[in-house]
Amino acid sequence: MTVSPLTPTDLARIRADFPILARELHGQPLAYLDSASTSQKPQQMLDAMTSFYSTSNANVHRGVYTLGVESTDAFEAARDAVAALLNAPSRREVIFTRNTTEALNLVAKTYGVQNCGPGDVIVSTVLEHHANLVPWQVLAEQTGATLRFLDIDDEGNLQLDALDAIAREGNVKLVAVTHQSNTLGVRPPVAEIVAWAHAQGAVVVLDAAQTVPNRPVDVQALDVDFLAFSGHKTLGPTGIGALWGRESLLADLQPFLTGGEMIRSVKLERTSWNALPWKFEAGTPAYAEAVGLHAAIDYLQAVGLEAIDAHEHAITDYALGRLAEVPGLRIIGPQTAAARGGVVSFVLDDVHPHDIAEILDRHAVCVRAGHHCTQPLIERLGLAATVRASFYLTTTEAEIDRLVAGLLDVRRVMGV
Amino acid sequence: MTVSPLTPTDLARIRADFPILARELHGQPLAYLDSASTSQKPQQMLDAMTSFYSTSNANVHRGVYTLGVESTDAFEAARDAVAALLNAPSRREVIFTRNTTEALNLVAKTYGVQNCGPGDVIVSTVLEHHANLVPWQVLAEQTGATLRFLDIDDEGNLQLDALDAIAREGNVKLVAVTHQSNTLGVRPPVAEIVAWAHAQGAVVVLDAAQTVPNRPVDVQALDVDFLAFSGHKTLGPTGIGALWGRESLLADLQPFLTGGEMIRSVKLERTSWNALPWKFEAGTPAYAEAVGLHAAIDYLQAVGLEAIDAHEHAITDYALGRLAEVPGLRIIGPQTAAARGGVVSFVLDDVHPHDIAEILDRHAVCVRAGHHCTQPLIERLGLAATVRASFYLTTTEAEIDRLVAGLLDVRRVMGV
Amino acid sequence: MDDLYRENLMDHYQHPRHHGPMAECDAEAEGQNPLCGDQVIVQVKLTDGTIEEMRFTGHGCAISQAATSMLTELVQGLTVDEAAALPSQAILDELAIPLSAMRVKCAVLGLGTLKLALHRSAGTPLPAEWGDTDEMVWS
Amino acid sequence: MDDLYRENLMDHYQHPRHHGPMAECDAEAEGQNPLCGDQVIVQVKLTDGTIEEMRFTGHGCAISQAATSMLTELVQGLTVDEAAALPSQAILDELAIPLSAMRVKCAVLGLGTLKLALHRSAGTPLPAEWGDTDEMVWS
Ligand SMILES: Cc1ncc(COP(=O)(O)O)c(C=O)c1O
Ligand SMILES: Cc1ncc(COP(=O)(O)O)c(C=O)c1O
Repeated sequence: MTVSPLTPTDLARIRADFPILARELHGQPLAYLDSASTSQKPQQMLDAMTSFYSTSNANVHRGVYTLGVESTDAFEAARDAVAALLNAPSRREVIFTRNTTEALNLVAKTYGVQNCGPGDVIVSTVLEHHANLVPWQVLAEQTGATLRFLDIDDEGNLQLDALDAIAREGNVKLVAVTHQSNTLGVRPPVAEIVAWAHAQGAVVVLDAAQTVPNRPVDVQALDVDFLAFSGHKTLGPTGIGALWGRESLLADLQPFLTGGEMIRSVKLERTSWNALPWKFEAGTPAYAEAVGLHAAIDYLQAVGLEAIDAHEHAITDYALGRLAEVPGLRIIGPQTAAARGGVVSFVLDDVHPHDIAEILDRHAVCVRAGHHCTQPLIERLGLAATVRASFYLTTTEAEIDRLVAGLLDVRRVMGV
Repeated sequence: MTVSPLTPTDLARIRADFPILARELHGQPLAYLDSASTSQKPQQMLDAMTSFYSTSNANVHRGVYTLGVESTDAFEAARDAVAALLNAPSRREVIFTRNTTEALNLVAKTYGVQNCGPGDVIVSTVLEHHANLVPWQVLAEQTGATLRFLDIDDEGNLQLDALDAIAREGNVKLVAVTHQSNTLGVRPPVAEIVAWAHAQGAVVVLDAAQTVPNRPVDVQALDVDFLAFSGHKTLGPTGIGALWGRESLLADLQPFLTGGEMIRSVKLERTSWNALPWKFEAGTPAYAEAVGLHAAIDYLQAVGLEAIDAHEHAITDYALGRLAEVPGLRIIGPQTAAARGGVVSFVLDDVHPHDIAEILDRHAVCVRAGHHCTQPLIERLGLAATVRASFYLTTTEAEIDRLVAGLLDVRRVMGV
Repeated sequence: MDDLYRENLMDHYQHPRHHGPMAECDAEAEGQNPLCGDQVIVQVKLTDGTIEEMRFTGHGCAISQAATSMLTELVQGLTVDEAAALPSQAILDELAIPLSAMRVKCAVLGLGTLKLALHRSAGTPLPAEWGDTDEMVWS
Repeated sequence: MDDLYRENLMDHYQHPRHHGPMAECDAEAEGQNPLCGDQVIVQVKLTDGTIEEMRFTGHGCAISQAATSMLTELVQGLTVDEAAALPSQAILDELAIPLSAMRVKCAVLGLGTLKLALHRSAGTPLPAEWGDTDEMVWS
């Protein structure tokens, strides 16, 4: 069953919910093409947080009084919403973190440190965001485990043929891979990786920062062991993200950070830990942000994640076609919309990406330039930086047209 | 120079800024007496966040485009505001965290792990919140260092006479102490502790979660080495707090969490770290919450932290007097307002504190009951739990009167 | 206030039934609610698979102590299987006051502890739904 | 657009002055702006404490490369002390376009690298205010 993408009427209705889209820059309306970096926020999400603060705010898990009960209920309902979004078998498997980065560090500093040692192998890939790469470098250094990176071909497709050689180097304990590259939009073959990893007795950590926002993500169907995402890329507020982990794995782990909330009983000599998921949530959590994330999830589900996925696919297809019209422009990564999400990196002759982004900004077109927190990938591709345009449920063809017009002006200004 | 407390006109004006105070419960207006747990929020703070999201939201430190620059400027301006609030010598010393708990864990897991070992001694106290106690238990266990706790007298005053015996047990490396007990309101003699610790060559970690919200806190005057506080107790949003640390100490430390933002250069083989303070901020920070915290700090400074301190002092004095009228009520901790902040713990005959809090809730009076995340302190005092009322810049004498009336009703309902 | 702490509840709190230890018993367990600091120790005397008497000791809030007192009357004469299958709602109905999620834990502390004692003495595993009560401490 | 990338700037970017390595030099340093990936290598020939020529190589955005090119003309004939005291504003004035804080780093990359080279060859420590440019990488 294919879901139809958003209609122009849907798009207009959705866009009206995002107050920032009313902003003008240099006399032109904003064309925000940097959703892979962070999403903009619908009014419904902002209202949910403000109204929570204005009526029910109290610290969670603590007060016997009405406000404390309401606040705790709202916070735990947000956990249920995340569990449902990811089709998690249990709400106990959902741990709130600040962002994807903290979620991945949590895995490295609990599961990783408690399970890896010399003779063990950790596998990551050259595609990864620094958040899914540096924590494994640190883990390997701390534990004496070997760290290996899967390579890509020149279009960014992950090469799995090195896996068997890697398995001969030691006990593969953990495989960390992205669900979608934030720089190229390419989607690695996660099912194959999971099958291979599980055959080795390794766990799979999936960085889903780029996919939870825009398509249905089902941890049971994916059969991964840990999964991380960020609220701020998912129409939610900054300051909140989540780690999902299999209960059977989480249950055995020692905690991450310690303090209030995550304890069962504290004595000067000895402390025991709370049950899941609270064992991994030390101190006052970002509970108002959880309420905001809940509203964001409700918003996404009301629009429909299949429809958002279809829209991103259609708009990416349109963008690839239009960008091909710009002389000297080279798309980095997969050349067709089929193999990728709504993220397009490119270079334009030898114009520096920062100059491109700055000139586009004068057209009120917001794109990113740089290494996108994927320095090893950029280096592997023989580049210093790219320009990246990324799309979401608010992106229109008219915005793509303005990107293209802006790029033609870049050529003029830079004299190429 | 004594500052006069807030006038009734000031109070009325301030209270009008807090939308939640308009809420009624069981037909009565809210008497929120749980500010030590979390503060309520002024409209100005809520508006600052909503307006930021609605006009300038973009990921920080990344975009070349206007929104990205505005967002980064707003985030870094919040850091300047925190640095100024604490009179920090440099903005590079201010690290944003989720809360006090994460800030203290950061110190334990960087400075602590990198500087403590067998033969070393870590000192904490029986007064501490779990957030300033459990991380040191874990640190001692991980490093083989010895952990010692300073005791209190029966009023909660910290006893320093054990210090010299502790110094004979090994090299004292770190002393972690609260600036004010969240359960008793008592303020330990920080200056004496700092002088002693520095004479031992130890650093002092100050848990200022209960003082940054309500009085001027100056890290240079205090001469401590690390200081932590939470935004949510300081009129700010949840999801943000800060660690201040001396630059000379922070500069030498290995990072805490790793990923984007905190790196200078990432290669598959080797990664180098960013400059302070970003070295300690991995991933997308809670930048909108930083904007909220900035507005909260502006609000506090407009009212005046000396005036808030004076108000808390006056209202605590009034509360101690009125509570003395309730038969069977026993104040735990210092008996006079002089020796404490705006936090009052008590018990009432042998009525269970949870029953008291629940009955008070029917009067729309919000107080906490339990161990207040200080189990060792509650046990040291020979108690199972207390009721705690805590005050802030919105607290009025009328609210204290309602607390007292509610307590008399507790006596009636419970038949004591 | 009176809808909160009804007369019946206060009567059980102030005059707990079947309170105080039993010299010899057939089943025994202890339960704690760390949030409130509530504690109950439950002891049961069985005759031919039937509860002859349940007694308890402990301390805590009015809800936890009154609910456990009510429970001692409720289960008298039930078979072990009947008692082990008793739903939480049974005890909430006895209390007959509105309770927040947080106070429900106080209310069912005695029942959970009784079930633990019965299952332990029968050697049967605790039913799966008790996995959700893991904010409580059983021993 | 034209207030952003003025003719003079584009001219320096497309036709950088004093560009390309120097066989022998008296002072040398490399600077990088990791955010943009800009890089400049600065070499200086001195005569009697005066800058005879500054040359540079490197790559990066138009701002960083044009600003460094302009700098080579600006410092010619200055004494080492004068060049070492040159304020950032001097180079911003040359560029004569509005710059965000992020792009100011691109603009002053060449100047910072020149100062480093001069201080290093003179054996004097870098002035304190350069402590604030620690998002850059100097070598
Ligand atoms: C003295 C003290 N320290 C630490 C904390 C922990 O603060 P947070 O939960 O915001 O990390 C608190 C607040 O509960 C406190 O009162
Ligand atoms: C694929 C991927 N992983 C991880 C991250 C890090 O997310 P955050 O900065 O929210 O921790 C990002 C976002 O930049 C990303 O795109």
